[in-house]
Amino acid sequence: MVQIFHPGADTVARVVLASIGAAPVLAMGLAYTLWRSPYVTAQDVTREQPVPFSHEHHVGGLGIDCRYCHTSVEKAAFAGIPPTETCMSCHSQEWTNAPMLAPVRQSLAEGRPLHWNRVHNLPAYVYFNHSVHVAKGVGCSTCHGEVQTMKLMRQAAPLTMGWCLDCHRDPAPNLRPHEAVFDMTWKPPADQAAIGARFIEERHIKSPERLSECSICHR
Amino acid sequence: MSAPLLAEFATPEALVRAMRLAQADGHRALDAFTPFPVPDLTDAFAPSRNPVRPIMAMAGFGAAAAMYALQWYSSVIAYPLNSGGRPLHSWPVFLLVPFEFGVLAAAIAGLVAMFWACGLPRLHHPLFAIPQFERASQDRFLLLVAAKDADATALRESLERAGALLVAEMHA
Amino acid sequence: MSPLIPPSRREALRLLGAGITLAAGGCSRPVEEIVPYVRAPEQLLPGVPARYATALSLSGWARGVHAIAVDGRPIKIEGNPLHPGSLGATDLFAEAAILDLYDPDRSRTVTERVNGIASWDMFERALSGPFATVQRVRGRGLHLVTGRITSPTLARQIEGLLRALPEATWHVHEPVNDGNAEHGAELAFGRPLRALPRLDRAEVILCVGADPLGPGPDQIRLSRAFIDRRRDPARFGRLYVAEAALTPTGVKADARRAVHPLDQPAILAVIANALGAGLAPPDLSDEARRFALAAADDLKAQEGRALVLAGPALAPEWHALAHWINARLRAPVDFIAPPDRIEGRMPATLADLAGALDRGSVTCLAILGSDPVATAPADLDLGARIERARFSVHAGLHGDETAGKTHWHLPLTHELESWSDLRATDGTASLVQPLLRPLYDGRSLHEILPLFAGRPATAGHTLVRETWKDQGGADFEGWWRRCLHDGLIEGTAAPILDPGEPRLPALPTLRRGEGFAVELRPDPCLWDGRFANNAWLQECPKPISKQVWGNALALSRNEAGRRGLEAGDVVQTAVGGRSVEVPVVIESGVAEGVGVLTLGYGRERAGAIGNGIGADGYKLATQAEPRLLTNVALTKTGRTETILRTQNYVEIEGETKTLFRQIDLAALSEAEPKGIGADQPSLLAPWTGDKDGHAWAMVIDTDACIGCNACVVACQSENNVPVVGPEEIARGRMMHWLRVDIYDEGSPEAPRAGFQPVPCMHCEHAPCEPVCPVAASIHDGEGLNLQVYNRCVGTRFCEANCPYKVRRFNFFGYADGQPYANLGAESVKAQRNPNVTVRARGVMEKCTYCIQRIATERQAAERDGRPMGEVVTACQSACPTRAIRFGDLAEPGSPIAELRKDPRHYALMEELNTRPRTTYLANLRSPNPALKEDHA
Amino acid sequence: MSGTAQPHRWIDRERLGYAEICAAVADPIQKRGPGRAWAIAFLGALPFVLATLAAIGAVLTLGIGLSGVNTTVVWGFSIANYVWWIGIGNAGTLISSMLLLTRQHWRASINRFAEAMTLFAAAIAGIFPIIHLGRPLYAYWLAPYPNTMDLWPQWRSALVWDFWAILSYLLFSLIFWFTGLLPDLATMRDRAETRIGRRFYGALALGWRGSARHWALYESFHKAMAALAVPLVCSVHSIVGLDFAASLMPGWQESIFPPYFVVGAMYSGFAMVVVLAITIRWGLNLQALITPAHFDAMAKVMLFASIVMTFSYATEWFMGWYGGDHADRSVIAYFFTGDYRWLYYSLLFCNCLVPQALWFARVRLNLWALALIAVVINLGMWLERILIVWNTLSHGHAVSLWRTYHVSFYDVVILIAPLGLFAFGFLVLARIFPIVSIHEVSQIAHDEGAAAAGVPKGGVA
Repeated sequence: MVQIFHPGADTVARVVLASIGAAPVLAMGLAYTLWRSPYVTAQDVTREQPVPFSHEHHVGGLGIDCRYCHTSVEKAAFAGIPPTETCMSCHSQEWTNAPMLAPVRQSLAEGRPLHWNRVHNLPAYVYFNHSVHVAKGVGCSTCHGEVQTMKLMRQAAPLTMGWCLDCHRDPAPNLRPHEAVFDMTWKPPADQAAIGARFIEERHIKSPERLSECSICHR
Repeated sequence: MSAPLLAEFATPEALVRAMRLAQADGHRALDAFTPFPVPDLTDAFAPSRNPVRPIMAMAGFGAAAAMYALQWYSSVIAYPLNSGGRPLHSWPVFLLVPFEFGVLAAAIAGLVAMFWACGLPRLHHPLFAIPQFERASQDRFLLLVAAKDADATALRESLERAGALLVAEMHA
Repeated sequence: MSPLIPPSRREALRLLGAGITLAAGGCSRPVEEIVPYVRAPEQLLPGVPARYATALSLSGWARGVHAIAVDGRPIKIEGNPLHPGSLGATDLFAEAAILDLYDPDRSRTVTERVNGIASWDMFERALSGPFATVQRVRGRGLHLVTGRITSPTLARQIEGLLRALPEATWHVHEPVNDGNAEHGAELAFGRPLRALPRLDRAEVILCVGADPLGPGPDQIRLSRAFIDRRRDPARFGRLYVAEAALTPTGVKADARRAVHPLDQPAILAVIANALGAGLAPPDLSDEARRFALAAADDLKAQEGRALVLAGPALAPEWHALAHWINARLRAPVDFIAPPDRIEGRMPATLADLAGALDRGSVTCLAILGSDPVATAPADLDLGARIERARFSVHAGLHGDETAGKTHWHLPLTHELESWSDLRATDGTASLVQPLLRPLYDGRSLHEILPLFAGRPATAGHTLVRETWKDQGGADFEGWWRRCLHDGLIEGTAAPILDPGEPRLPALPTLRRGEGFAVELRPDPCLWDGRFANNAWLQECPKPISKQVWGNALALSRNEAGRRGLEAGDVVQTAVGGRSVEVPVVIESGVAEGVGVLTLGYGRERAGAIGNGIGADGYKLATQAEPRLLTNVALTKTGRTETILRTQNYVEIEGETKTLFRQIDLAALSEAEPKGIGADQPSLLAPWTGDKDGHAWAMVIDTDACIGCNACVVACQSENNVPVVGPEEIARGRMMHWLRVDIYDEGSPEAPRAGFQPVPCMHCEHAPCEPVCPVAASIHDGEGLNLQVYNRCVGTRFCEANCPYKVRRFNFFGYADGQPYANLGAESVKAQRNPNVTVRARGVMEKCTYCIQRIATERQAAERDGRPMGEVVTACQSACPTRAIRFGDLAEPGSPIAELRKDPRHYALMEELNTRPRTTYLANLRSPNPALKEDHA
Repeated sequence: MSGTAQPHRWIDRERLGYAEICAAVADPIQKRGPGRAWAIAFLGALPFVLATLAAIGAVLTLGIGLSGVNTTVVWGFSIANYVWWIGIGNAGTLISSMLLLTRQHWRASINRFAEAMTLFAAAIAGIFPIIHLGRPLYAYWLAPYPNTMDLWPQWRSALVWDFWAILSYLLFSLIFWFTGLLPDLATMRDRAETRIGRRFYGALALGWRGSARHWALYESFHKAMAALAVPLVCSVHSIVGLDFAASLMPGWQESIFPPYFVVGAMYSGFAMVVVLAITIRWGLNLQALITPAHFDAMAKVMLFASIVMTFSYATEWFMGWYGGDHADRSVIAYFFTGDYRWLYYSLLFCNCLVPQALWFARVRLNLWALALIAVVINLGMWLERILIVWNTLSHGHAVSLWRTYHVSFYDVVILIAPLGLFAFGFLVLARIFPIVSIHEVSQIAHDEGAAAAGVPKGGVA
């Protein structure tokens, strides 16, 4: 009888056996990494837009309040995307001939809406309500990040369910005084824990168990 | 030191007899290769500490405990939810999955332990080079003996007397 | 990702990522667009429902409604509490109107029969010739056909047209009308009067073939009055019903007899004789006579609070007799001038039109908003006769059977797309306002009518305002806005008249039924057939038989047995040389010698949903016998058809009695409330209270339920519940979150039945929850049993383990482009409630207690920092009799907690220890002690 | 030892030498071609394999609506098939482990294919719970794994227990089967005549040398596995029973279900082993290794199981009546008088009546009769499973929604086609791996003193 395999085959066999054992663990790890990655969450992905609207310029530079454009953020689930006439209320006087703004002028002239690419896109079965979050003192920048520094809008947070739950289970670090909700540069003070606990009390914010129930967001 | 001798027998009884004789002469029986387990031989060559069953037990109980802990953690700590008014820590029904998982873990761990203790996989082995070795898995019973002194002739004769059909030298 | 990577590379990476994640879990979504307004409408919050008051018509009569619109799309109809025809509730037709609006089969353009698609301009040019001809002869040869006209503006326009063209003829055709009642009132009082029975004041009521609680334009008003009175045990009274087949009224009856329609007049005669009419003693079976005499005693004893109602199939003389009886009984009936008449104008009939067509004197025929070819009595043969008109045009929502016979077809706007006005049955006028611009190139009747009067086209808005311009005094705009806001015009109810003493009319001789008779009834789901293309209504189970997607000839068990027929056997039903083939269904409580068939089926041009479903009863009707056919021959064809039903008609036997608690009124004082089983021993911890301080619960009063299905369709509309279609129903599948069960503890000959709406029980110890492997069925802190669609993997263990069987599974993608969801037409998607997830294939769904309404109210309360206000579920808001109550058990002194202490209270299957949150009040019955057989 | 070969129950006298045993098992695979019967069977099974794949493809693309399940009877053929197949599988493990532990040496000839049967049956069974889901692609949500939703399985559900039971059982069976096969793979390696054959079996044998040390470790592991297998099998089928028993439905909520399911599994499994044994014995000419005595023993087990099943049914009726609960009584009455009564009577005929013929030795030793009875038992056991699903769901608590199941074409395909898949797997397996355990048969040949002594006749085969 002659040797069927050369000596190196032993190593190959060990590697094969080890990888059979490792494969499920690796697959799970890979899937998890992928699910958390921007490829899936779209976190930090900048979207091209028909008009390169700069929040950096309008918010950071000019200091326009969020609510000037996102008018329904305090009243409705949807924060609101400004109609063309909101843009033109200033741009009928400023930068009236800028080629960059041609689509905006065209939209108003022809009565055709602008088609923006959605940046924050929650699945249809998630019912997020801006007005409640604002009323309870969750500031814009908590979820949307430092919008005043963004040339083009991007999604600052992963917007995964786990990310939502992090705050629903422990809202205290993210609760602000009402006047600071639209402050894009708000930083939690040193005694935020105590302040947050007080806000939870004052604003009748529900218990973590209740806030992490399915029906809070899904119907 | 001469190379160990590999003697081929037709029956396990002949092999055991020859092994006893050789051992009585002071030779060292290194191993035996048979198509099926022979109790005398497995007793003689069994590893002093067989790790398979202790490892299976440890893996089984460990995995079961870990699974129970996972169930408890996930339904009491990580995401407590009211399912039909059942207690969060519904221990009686939490016993089933740990059992299943423990058995699985014991089986996998036992397999790994057995391979490890057997030194498998070992696709390339000097024995495979010896022509008659291929019948050790079929109808022949092989005994590997190291002679006590440099000259193996005495041992060879002793083995042949004991009924060895063929005696060959094994070179590593 | 770094902006340094060039876009193409970025795109490639993104696609790669998308590809991988699609493989991994399909969770990556394509980039969506977000499209804002160019100019934002004032006071419109995106995604927030807004309510507008308007009115919807049924056979011309208005029911005031609130239409709810989100982002400019009407998505739901609710009742208007101020309106006398709605009282805050709806009926199934009003609820389903929203689907009609978005029906993709609606006609979209003007069409010409030969050349197809045309335009309004082309039509106007085509009309100019024939119109000039009739104009020259003062309108001779111009024939208008409409349905019942209650719109003051339309009446004004028609009046104007007839004044301008005095020789023109106006025909009114309403397939389901109360012509016999109108004639009866005229016979009795000598002038046209409309009777409005006051069921809130009448305590002893005898219905002879009448179904006041059944479907119809007045159902809400009548059933609300009836049930509200019965809620007071002292005024419970007694309802006697003699009818050919079981109706909702018959189900509510305390004493009911199945009586052949030809014998029904004899019941009236017995009553009249008991009141001294001195008629020839009618020929009547002993049982029916005993019933009539017992009713007569009861009626006489309650003079002033007793009422007799005659059915629409009875000849006018018998209606007149009923008026005579009611006058003797001093019955609570209000009389008003018929609100659907134009003063001094008596519309012609379809028979007149047929005559004119035969004479060849019809130059220009305009059929506006009516479908006489499908719904006229068959012996008129209008389909063939219309061809004799020189120029004919049809205006309608659909290119229906009539449209197929006329030269031109004009698309009408839906009532939710147009300005108009309508009157309720009591004369109250409402403004009809559009919620959205017409989806297609349609116009309203108001805008079309001027074309036939030689007037310039005018916007409907202007025409309606013109009608009311004298109202409101100085501040017309303020008045107008108030009327629009309220949904009705104050002070327009018709004044109540004193009708005078009725005459005892000359009565026809009573015919005893020799041959087999068939009674034709409006369908409880399709009405006269106008809703045939509405998938919600096609799939709505009929109150008694629970049949869907078709109609059938209802026979009694004995009758079918005698004829060797079984349920599902298709019989040829022939009368006077005409016949239809229709399957037989065996129903409890049908009289011997009669079959009952509902109208509105067998449509040929209703649309993709309604075409070819069921058998067309109009094909049997004649001018002489529009509703009751005699000497009908039934021949077995040998074919069978499956009768499609969503659930069983439950004949109570043994322990099933506990499922439907019934109490005799006399025993009510001894009755004890039954709990939800919380006193039973359990290993599980008791409910420890709700974390949020709310504990939602529902109590359904089975005694108040009239089985009208308004809740079923309301739920469907509110919750995006898809239809499944007849094939799926045949496989035993359905989607309604709420079903109305019928329980009968009587016998097939003498049913004693009751209705029980069954939504999800929201059990505190829900059996569906612990069996779900992925926690898709789970409880929340307010006591709701949740179904998280996006978590559901579809094991269906929850439904297997649900003792109430209230969960519904998407075996296919019912909401997504199935044939009966109109293949996912864009217009149908517009109806969807954006606050409710549209469920995918393979997930379980069920009643959520309208969680979106709870959440909306909770979020509004949270936002405004106030306690939660009242939450009204869709079924509750629709219910005409307020049988469904919903509320918060945790709220101190809440009505819902009080109802749980009502002696009639009970829970379904409380022995299973599920601790349901939906509970019931028992059905009540007050049998006449003189009629022993009515006692259990 | 002298060569007086004694008559032996479990191995035919003609084939007692080790070389003959090896040859009898290995040569049909390595020396002889597949043969006509095999080719015909293979081609016959192929359409069933394709039909199975087509049915799975169809249900994944079109939805579970293809099945006859409806709003009331939400479970159907998939569940019954699942229980049936897992029952078949369980007997395989029971045979090889329980009989090993109780030193029933006759198992040596049948345990290998009983284990293979387990493997295929469990794998086929595992398909059904997945394809019966509304959203099969999300079946992995039953597993605990790290995810961005922070969600976990709902551990109280019998379906999660089931997930773990099937997973454990399938992998356990694979390991058990492979361990037993390992020495035989070495035999195959050493008998292989082609280079590909040597490398193929050589790689799978992982270098097994049959050393005494190997054998010692092998035996300690194999016996430990056998000891674990018995409770595992019982737990797996008990959990299958709990899928029904852990509910609120009349006719399901019965504490007898777990043991009754285990016995039922053994019953149908043994019947399947009998069918396979008869087929393999004939197909591979293994009359020497699978003897009438084997069939006699298995028939007695089936007879015993049949009696236990009959008592289980009777207990079910009695408890339903004695418990006095209306819904329970109503369901029991529905068994006998309801829409499926003829199927129920057939079930009783197949499972309780027909096997009584096995009291007679003549029947036990007549392979045709035995095969027929085994098939009848398998049919009866399938009927039992589908009726457990149908009777309770069709006739539950909600009277207004009582309705029957509508069998669809898809249902018929997924009932029948997997039998072909099973046969296909077996046919392929029988051409690759020894279908009878060479080393164990050799060992009993030796142990029972039946091995022919002296120099064997053939030398190297």
